[in-house]
Amino acid sequence: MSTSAPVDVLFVLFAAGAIATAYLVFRTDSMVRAAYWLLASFVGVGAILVLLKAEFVGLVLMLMMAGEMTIMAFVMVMFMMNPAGLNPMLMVHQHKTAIAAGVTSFLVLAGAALLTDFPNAPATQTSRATEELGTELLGESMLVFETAGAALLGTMVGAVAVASRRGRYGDAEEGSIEPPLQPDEEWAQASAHRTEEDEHEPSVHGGHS
Amino acid sequence: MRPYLSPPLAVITMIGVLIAGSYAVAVLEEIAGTLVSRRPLRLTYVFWAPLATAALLLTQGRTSTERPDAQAWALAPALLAGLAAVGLAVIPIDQNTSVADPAAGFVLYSAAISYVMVAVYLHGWSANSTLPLIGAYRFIAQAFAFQIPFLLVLLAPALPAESLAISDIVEAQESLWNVVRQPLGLPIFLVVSAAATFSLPLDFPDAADLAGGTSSEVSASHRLAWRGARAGLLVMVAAMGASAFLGGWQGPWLPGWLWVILKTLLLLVILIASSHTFARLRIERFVVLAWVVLLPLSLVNIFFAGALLL
Amino acid sequence: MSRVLSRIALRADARVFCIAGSQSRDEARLLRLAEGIHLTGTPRAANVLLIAGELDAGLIAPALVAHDALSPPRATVWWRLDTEEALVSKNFPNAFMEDDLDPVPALRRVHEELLAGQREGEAPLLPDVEPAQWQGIGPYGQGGKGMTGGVPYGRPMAERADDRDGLKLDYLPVRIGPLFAPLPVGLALDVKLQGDVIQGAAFENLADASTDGTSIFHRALRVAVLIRDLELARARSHLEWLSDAVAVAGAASLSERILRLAQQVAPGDGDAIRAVERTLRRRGFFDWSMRGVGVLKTNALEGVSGPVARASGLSIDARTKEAAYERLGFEPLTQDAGDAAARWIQRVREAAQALDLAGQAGDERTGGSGAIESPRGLLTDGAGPSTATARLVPSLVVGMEFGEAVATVVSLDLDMSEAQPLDNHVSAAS
Amino acid sequence: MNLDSLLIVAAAIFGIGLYGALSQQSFVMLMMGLELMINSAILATVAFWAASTGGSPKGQMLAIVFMTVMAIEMALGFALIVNVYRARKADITEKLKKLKA
Repeated sequence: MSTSAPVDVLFVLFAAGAIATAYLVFRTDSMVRAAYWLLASFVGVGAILVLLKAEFVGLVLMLMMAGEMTIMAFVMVMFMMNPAGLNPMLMVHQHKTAIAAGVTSFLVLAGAALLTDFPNAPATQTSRATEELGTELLGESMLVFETAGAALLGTMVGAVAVASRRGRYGDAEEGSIEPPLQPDEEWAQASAHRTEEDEHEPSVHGGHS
Repeated sequence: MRPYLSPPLAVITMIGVLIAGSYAVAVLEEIAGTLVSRRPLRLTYVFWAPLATAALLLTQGRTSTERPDAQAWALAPALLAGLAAVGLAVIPIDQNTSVADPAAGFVLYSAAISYVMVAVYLHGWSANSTLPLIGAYRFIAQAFAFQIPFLLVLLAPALPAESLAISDIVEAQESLWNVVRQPLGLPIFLVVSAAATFSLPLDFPDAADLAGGTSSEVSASHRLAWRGARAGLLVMVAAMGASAFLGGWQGPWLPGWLWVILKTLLLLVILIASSHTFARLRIERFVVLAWVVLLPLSLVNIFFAGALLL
Repeated sequence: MSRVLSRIALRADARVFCIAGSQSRDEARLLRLAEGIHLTGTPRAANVLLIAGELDAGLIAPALVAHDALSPPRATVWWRLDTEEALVSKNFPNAFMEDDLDPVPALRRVHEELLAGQREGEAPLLPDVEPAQWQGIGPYGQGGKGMTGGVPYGRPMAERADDRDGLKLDYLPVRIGPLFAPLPVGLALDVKLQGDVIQGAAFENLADASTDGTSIFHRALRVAVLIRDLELARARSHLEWLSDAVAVAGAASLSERILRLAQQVAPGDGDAIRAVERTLRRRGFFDWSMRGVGVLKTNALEGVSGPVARASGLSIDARTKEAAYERLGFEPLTQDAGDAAARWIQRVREAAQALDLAGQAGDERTGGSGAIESPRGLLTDGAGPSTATARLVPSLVVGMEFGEAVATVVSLDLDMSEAQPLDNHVSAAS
Repeated sequence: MNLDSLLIVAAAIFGIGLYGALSQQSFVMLMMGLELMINSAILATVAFWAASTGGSPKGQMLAIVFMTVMAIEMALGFALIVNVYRARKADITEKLKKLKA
């Protein structure tokens, strides 16, 4: 695979940008900045994909990530203390191990990449990649594509169910308490009854032993 | 593949289009405001006012809020203007001329639209002040509501063209414009365009009940940049509407580029006139409207467009 | 280059941020119609600060902050109106002023002098310092214990509170006002925001209580006045309110048109107002924008009078007790819905009704009986209707989206100088 | 730009992502680490597609599957964060010593 000089220059720029912004994600105190540094890293990778003539995948990656990272920034503001970086913060655990793991994985992967002899069969540099991908998506790989769609739909339903306030039997905070078996029994009674049983169970077993 | 403009010429064209487009938007705004308020129309004033206001904003000094995220704050208007430029770049100027006409032009355009959310959120967030922040929050709800209908309604014109390149979409309208072939398309597109450019009646992040929202704390050249970028965005959606629904460069007698400009201006007039006509919706009404009405309608539109092809 | 820009900028409207004392807001509002100046919603968009009338004591500090937010080079113009006191001149020593100042030419002149370099821009009036010092006591220099807490720069960090989804997310305590353009002058709302939802609210009245108003309604408390004049003033007041409300709803150009109409209406012009109502309805102000916003039930309306009460179905109106109005066949109008749309419609219809009455009234006079129906409600000696109406605000706005809350407060048509200063700090729990 | 350089870039992003996923206490930051790792996987996949498969669209197909995985990871991640926060008022991993409620 050989590329022209301008493409090489652009590649170096985007690659450096993608790596540097990926690093900055974990080096900033502001949640919104962290999310948008990550977005910048994705844009860098997306741009490299466009250079590789995988236009559609690269652009879709960028398109998707704008929404995803904004949600991420938003969720961070919702759930994380200190969203604006008023206080400096470094919230990490097993820091040294993590650094070691990161560096090791980089070395191993890079080494493998350099030492392995991959087949050399570059893609023909035409602008038909998008069209071929479309034919593939709705032709041979339709099953995969549809599975992905179904998986996403299932995930959405599941995610809403998990996140929503109402569980299957009522408010999530009160736990999912099953309804009573008798129609006139109070819910609270049923749950109190069951808790009692749960607590008594071990001692009953203990008595038998 | 169509011949592109040479890179220097393309850059000059884009800058020229953005500046001329923003000026046109400002003049149209001024005219619409004058007509609705029933002030006497003074034409010299109307044509001078945008330039004079721009000059005034440029001569003034900027003020700052307390501890803003200064880099992000300065970046946001530039990002928005850049997005307008990216979106405009994929739209062919003429049958034989375009700044950039990639095979996945539609996807690039959609990506630019979805980054508007990033620019507005950054602009509101980084000012470190209450009203801009509320504006930023509002735009997130707004953006997630309009984006899917926006993508779907723009995808429908790609079906008869069997291509994601904008020039192919225009070419496919040679016999029949999409505004006739897909009668639902243009109305939905205009509504979601007003939302995407956050102009009245859907100007939630920069609304008057927030004293300007995300732009309530910006001053001088920063204010000019933000207003210019918003106007550029308006031009960008109008130009897309002209290409995707009104047949772009196609038309008798006049050269293609003139048709593109005229059709874009027509859509700009419609968008600006409706922004001076309708009352602002409440944001929850808009969100409901987008998910419950616009989304199903745009799906119907796409099925309709697909069925026509079979 | 900059000289060329300045030359071009001379043709621009002077961008003016106007702060009006609570007694001067009617005069200040009219400047929206002036040519050559443009009133901005935020001081950051302006280069000239206009202070209209004498400022209430509570507005001085916010006005100083607004002054420093103007884009430099900046200038201040004080339009004294009839005031003799000198709170403004003490706090804004460099303000341009003269006797019988005509505001528009003065603003133009100051604007042009600033651009030509003939007038020096004013320096900030407040020192540029952090409101509080950084307090670093945590292991990473943060404000409080652990990662969070403390008051890093004089701002309390967000704290957790209940919300409607039961998530107990952080809330942000902020003050909206008293110079926030959409709200009435002097009203400062202390709200707890979660996202754009208001979870708790309190308000403070920073306007000076006015002992005696100068309007025709205050005069009517003591002397008999022409019903023709009184009703015309009522219609004007409603239209001016409508102009403000339409501007907050985003339609600046329509707002200007209504304000101009308010200056032009004459007795008997009821049809012109009914045309306005049709325009507003066609454009969706009632059904799209205001329907269902800020619903007031009758049982919440203790002590409330005027269009706010009548829009919720209470048929109370001091005019029914006057013989002159009885002779004119006056019947109070009411609405049932009690929401912001109903209050909008109520005021527009009352304005039309007032003009009809004014047209028929001839030489009829009021009794001067000591209880007058003012545009905002029942006015008696020393007590205005806004006291009771303002008390509704905190409990009403809790749970609302911010824009909805603003629309609700606007729909109440408060005049804070009328509201009693005594119990001015009412709050609602979150 | 050749396959080796592309894979090295992917490896670097993967390393940073792994570091983030292992070290961060906050759930959301942890997810950012995961996202970075998937990002590098997408880059490597497309690099292989461009250099070693002769341009078969199956390579791009795999990248799209990765994107689906990323979307699923985000959706479920956020749902779990909301749920854990609701139940425990916890937004960092240290507060979850046991998984049973």
